[in-house]
Amino acid sequence: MLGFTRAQSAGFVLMVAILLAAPFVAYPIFLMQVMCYALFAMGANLLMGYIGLLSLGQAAFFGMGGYVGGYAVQSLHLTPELGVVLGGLTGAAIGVVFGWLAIRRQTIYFAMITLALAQFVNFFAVQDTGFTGGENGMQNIPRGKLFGMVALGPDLHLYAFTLVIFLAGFLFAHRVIHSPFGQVVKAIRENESRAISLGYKVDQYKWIIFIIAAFLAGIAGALNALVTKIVTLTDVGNVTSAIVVLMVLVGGIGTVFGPLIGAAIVIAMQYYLASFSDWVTVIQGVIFIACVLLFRRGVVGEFAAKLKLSL
Amino acid sequence: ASFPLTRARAAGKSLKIAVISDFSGPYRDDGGPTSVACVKQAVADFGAKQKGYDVTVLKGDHQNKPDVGVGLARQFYDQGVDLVIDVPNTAVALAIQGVAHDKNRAFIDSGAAGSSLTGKFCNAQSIHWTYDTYMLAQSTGGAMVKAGGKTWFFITANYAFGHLLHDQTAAVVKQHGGKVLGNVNYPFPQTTDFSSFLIQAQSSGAQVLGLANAGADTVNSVKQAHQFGLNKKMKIAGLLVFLNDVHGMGLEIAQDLILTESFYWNLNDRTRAFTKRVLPRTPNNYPSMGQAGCYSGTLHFLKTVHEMNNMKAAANGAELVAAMKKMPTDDDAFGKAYIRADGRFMCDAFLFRVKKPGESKIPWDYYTLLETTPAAKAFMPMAIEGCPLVKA
Amino acid sequence: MMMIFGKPAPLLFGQLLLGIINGSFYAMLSLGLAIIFGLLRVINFAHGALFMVGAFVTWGLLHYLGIDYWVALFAAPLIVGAFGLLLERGLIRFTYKLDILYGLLLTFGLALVLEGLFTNGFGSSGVSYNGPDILSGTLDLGFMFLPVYRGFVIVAAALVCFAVWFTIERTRLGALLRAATENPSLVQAFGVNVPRLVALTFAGGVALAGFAGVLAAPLYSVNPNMGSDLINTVFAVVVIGGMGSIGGAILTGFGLGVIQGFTEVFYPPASSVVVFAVMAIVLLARPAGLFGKAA
Amino acid sequence: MSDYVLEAQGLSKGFRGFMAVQGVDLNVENGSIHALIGPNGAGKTTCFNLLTKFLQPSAGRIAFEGQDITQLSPAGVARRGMVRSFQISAVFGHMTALENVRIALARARGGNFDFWRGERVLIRFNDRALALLDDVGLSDSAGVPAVALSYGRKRALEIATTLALEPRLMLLDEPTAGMTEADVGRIVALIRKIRAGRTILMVEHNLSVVSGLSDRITVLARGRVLAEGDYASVSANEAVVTAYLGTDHQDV
Amino acid sequence: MSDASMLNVRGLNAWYDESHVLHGMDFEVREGECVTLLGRNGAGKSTTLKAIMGLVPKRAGSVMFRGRELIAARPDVAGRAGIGFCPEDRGIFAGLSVEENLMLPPVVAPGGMSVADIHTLFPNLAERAKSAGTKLSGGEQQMLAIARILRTGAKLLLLDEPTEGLAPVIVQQIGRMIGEIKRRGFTVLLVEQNFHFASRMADRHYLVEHGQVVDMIPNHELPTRADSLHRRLGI
Ligand SMILES: Nc1ncnc2c1ncn2[C@@H]1O[C@H](COP(=O)(O)OP(=O)(O)OP(=O)(O)O)[C@@H](O)[C@H]1O
Ligand SMILES: Nc1ncnc2c1ncn2[C@@H]1O[C@H](COP(=O)(O)OP(=O)(O)OP(=O)(O)O)[C@@H](O)[C@H]1O
Ligand SMILES: [Mg+2]
Ligand SMILES: [Mg+2]
Repeated sequence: MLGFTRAQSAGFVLMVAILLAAPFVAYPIFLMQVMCYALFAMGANLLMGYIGLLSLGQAAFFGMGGYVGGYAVQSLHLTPELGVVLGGLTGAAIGVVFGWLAIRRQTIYFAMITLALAQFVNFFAVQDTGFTGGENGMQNIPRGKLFGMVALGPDLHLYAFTLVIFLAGFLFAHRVIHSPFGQVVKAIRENESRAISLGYKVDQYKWIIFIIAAFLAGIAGALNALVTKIVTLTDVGNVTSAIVVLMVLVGGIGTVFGPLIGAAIVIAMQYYLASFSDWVTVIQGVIFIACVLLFRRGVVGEFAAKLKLSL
Repeated sequence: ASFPLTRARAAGKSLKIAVISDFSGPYRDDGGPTSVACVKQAVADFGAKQKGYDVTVLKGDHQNKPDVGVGLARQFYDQGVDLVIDVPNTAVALAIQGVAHDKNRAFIDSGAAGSSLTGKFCNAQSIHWTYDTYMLAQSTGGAMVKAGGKTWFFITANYAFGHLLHDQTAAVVKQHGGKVLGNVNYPFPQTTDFSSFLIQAQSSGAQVLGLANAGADTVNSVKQAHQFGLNKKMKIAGLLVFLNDVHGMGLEIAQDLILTESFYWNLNDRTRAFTKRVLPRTPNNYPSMGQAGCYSGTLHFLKTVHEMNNMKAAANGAELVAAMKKMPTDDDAFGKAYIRADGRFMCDAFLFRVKKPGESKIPWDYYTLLETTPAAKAFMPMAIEGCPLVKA
Repeated sequence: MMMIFGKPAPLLFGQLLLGIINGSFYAMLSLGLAIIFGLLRVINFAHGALFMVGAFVTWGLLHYLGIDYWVALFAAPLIVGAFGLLLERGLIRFTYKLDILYGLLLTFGLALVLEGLFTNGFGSSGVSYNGPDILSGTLDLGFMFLPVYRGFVIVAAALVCFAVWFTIERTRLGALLRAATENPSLVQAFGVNVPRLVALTFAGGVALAGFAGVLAAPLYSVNPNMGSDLINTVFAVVVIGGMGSIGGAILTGFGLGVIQGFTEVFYPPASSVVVFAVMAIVLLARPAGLFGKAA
Repeated sequence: MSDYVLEAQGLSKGFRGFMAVQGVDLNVENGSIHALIGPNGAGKTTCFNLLTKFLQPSAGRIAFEGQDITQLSPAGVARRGMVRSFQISAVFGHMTALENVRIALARARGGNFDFWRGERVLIRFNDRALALLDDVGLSDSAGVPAVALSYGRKRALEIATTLALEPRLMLLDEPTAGMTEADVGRIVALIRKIRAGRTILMVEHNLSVVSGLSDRITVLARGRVLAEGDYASVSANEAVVTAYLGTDHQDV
Repeated sequence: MSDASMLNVRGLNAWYDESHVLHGMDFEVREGECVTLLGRNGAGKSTTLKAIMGLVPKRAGSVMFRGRELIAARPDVAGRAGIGFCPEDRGIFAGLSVEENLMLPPVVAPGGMSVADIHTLFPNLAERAKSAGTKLSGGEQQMLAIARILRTGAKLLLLDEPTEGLAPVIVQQIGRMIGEIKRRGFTVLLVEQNFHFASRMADRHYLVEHGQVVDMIPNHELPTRADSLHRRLGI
């Protein structure tokens, strides 16, 4: 079904079951953040895993999605689902422009252009104290009422809302990969010139993937704004861009479940390492190094390789 | 409903205090381990054991990320933490202040500068200890103009904190009859070289160079001003400088810098006594005002809880903070002071000049007191702060 | 006074000079990065941290051993270079056969570890280091007073950059390096011990960061984050110059310092973002950077 | 409509001051097999890149089936029906032979951006793809990933993929380079088989292939056209012998 | 021609990651000989040369060069021992000038050709000394690739398809050149696709199939062994 392999279907069922049970045993806000970042990472995974482009500027979409989503709910008093949609559209709109500029470049040059473009967004966010709140950020964002009816204040309500969006995003990303479009993207990754010589407008394919990734990042950003009730400069910052790359890698580039697992690990790290206080940076660094030297395929990737499955 | 992580209190009177601070980044020396030491010192000085309290001190590194700070604070509060304290970095502080309100638990910020903490973002659960941008501006700006520094040039970190510091100081300068000759907003972070701005300052002919920045930026600006010989022609006013920054610059370079703190370890017998007690816990770093604020805040919190003598009421952030506001404070670090209705801790502000290398007799003996601005004049009047608590 | 675009001319001359001084740091740091990228295909994110280590080593030599600036000028790069050698043998070499991404990630982790360790060891506000007395004081250039030490920095940086450029572009050792960049296994088949060459090159690139660290110690606040503040700009320099291009890194380093210097006069808030604006424009017009070979 | 499928006039390309191709006129007759030969570095591959717009000419114009295509994108050129193969074998390595051909078929039948549909819509191309694989003798390798195919079979797969687009003009860059003579024979037979109804322009060093297949030959040297004609006339050309064939080419 | 064995390869196995490419190659090259490896695409000829140099990820067996075991040695040790390698793709360095390319390989033993000698043999290279290596035509690049290992004093030259993709006129030149270096006493192990070319150069031919030597034919027996050739190579 849906182009899942049998192992993937089993994984999907397991994932849904765990996510349904999780808020009763774990911390709902933590879980919601994991899902937000997993959405964000799924976009980055499309770029990195399926067209082989490393973006160092994904936070621009995430952060601006958050600001616009937050603004819509806080200042325009729109309902939360509209906020999330607007966040996604904002991400996509910026993605249209950035993608148009960046997509013609490869490898490290692509990475650097995305970094540079994200720097402008960052610059804007620091400047504009009216809209973004500068370095104070946007504070106390209300969660509002879903469709104007169901209050999302209680964590479990928001959790259900987040879960639905996450699953929709998950299936959407999966469908993109396993569509005729996805086949072409795979071909482009394998041999770009050949794809061109067959008459494929390679740049447009890359552009669309880029926009989809930006769209997912925007959704994730807006959702995250509702979950944490704040949007700040960290959300548009380079560190966030680096973190999403880390999530994809830790989870496993080009795997279906990698982004979720990667997000869970990295967010858990931020939460639980905090109590190591002085050693946070050192431990994070060691984890990066260990990832590269020991778990190159990421957790899901290594696991799948052990079991000889595609996950 | 989610796990009702209600506090499973033992029959005894147990209290939990969490220090959320920067332990690994640029503000580590202004908060971090030394703040934890100060909190623990307060617990000891209060005599928690003797009075039958079981006090646990926890710590968490917010890594200067508001969302991490929010996550930490939420978790701490859900684990039954009664007080979150310190939190340098205004963005993180604001975010945690929101959480404190949602969870109805007490929050004392000692490390952050933004005066908006007791302004439009104030709430019934939060207190802002130690200092804020307005107070720095009043003390440094006002006192310097009075001492003859009439014309100013600012170098401002281009973000909200820098702007606030600049705007408030510039206003004070003008109010006292001084003049602002120029200002540059430099990109923050990512600026390490200030020479260009220093040259611009020099060619403006101003008498005072106001540095509306903090941390490494201030150290860099002062160090480089020294190289260009600016300190020979202008007075340099660091609008937010901590003792640790001066230590990092060295007296050779920092000498004659003018700055404001609300605590200095070598100010009087009481501060010296406090410092002597706390130093064994923090061997390489003398406490500066933010850290002393953690001591003072914790002590006052403990005293209030004791005074209330009702653990259930004390667990209610709004009630507890209201009680803290009612009771005047008194401790070795800040002497006698009080907390205003908007949550502002009212202490005196001291204007210091950094000693020349020859004047410094003992380790960390860095400041000479120039002026004292009484609390009532140092802090922004409640009427103009826009705190909803006050209007109500 | 003569005015140019509404600014006094002497001020602009001064800025030009200051821009060049800043540029010399960019040039030295990006030179090391370019060499390491050129031969190892490793994007060394730890470069800024190693620059910081260089400054701390300089301070440590004085503070613990009483070794003064002039000795440190040679000793510190050697110490940092030796440290680089250990890093290369112990960690970096395992990433050579992998996608470029992994080297970037590993060195990023390394930077975090180094910064974390130094923050724990020395605190975040840094340590104080004063330059040698002979170089204190200022020179009157007519249009500005130039601190003597800054003059020294320009000269030292220019000499080092030239020496490195010459070694790589004009000597046999350089030819070996360039050849090994393109096809290491063939060069090795010719009888050259390429792994050793690679390790030494990494050490050399890192030593350049260490050298920049020594030069920076009297100028900037010596603190654990001093490198990470610079590193983004330095990466931009390398990319604008063309990844791996030695001359490109040097010229762009100085050039960008100057551009930034002028931005600091005309619109200071943009002086950090101007670097990225230049980078975006250059990459859109010339995909491989100003001096890079088309991919 | 003229007899020429492809007409290029004054084609030039310089790389940093070095002229790789200089004022080349090339007319390819409809339905013919046209060979482009010349010493190494003569500019043959560069010509291909110019014609298919992988490189933008510094000067000159190109017309395909009477229409100017000088400003078209490479993908646009391919969409018009002029498709190339590469000197270095170009297949999609981690896709099966069948998938390789299907990708081309999907493009020929509309090419799509529908990322919301399932992969299964591609199954309808299977029959045609298998037929094409059969044509080039690869029917037994349909499910094999392209990387695992031998060199000669990769080239055959490339040709099948190209054929899937039903090109009216095929440009083959050294289709037999680096092949054993047995494989060369197979490719020559394949080219003979597919020439029906289309035009082929190829670059080739193997003289027996050139002489056996081509109707017309253009010889390039140092970026310029040195001679043009059928094999007999070209191989008798003094200039061609010195620049390319050499005196004892008969026994090579 | 002496009978001393220069290179003796026994049971050579080689792998690329998971794929096992050489399955026990056995052959020998004597001093002053020119020996070819013939075989279809993918038979493992190039891999054999790379395995001798130590340029494959994994190998096993025995590679004796002038009495010295090289199977565990790094590529640079093989190079220093006196084996000159000219790879399939020629390996001209784009970032180096022709002269720098020529002077790049370190001299490993006395008895190599002098630069002057090389320039007489390849006048083109002298003319274009200052231009970038890859600005040369394919044929010139091939000459440069061979010339630069003649300088080093290496006694055994491994040449991988020196005529591939070259114009006939250049192939003839390369042929004359190999003849010349044979006369000068170099030993050559040649991998060739072009059978006619090989038959004019070599003393002996090894036929390679699926990573193994399946036959050895002395050059003078070629006419009588045409059946084997046909069966193995389709010639
Ligand atoms: N992108 C490029 N940049 C610079 N020079 C180039 C470029 N592409 C080709 N050249 C040069 O242009 C000339 C012609 O190259 P081209 O590849 O067209 O030759 P060719 O005729 O196909 O040769 P061969 O038979 O060896 O494949 C060569 O000298 C080559 O070095
Ligand atoms: N780098 C590599 N990684 C994996 N497999 C390889 C690699 N290089 C060669 N092979 C495989 O090893 C086998 C032998 O290749 P090799 O290049 O030695 O053949 P060859 O006899 O030289 O053929 P040709 O005549 O085409 O040059 C082939 O199946 C090839 O696909
Ligand atoms: Mg070609
Ligand atoms: Mg081969």
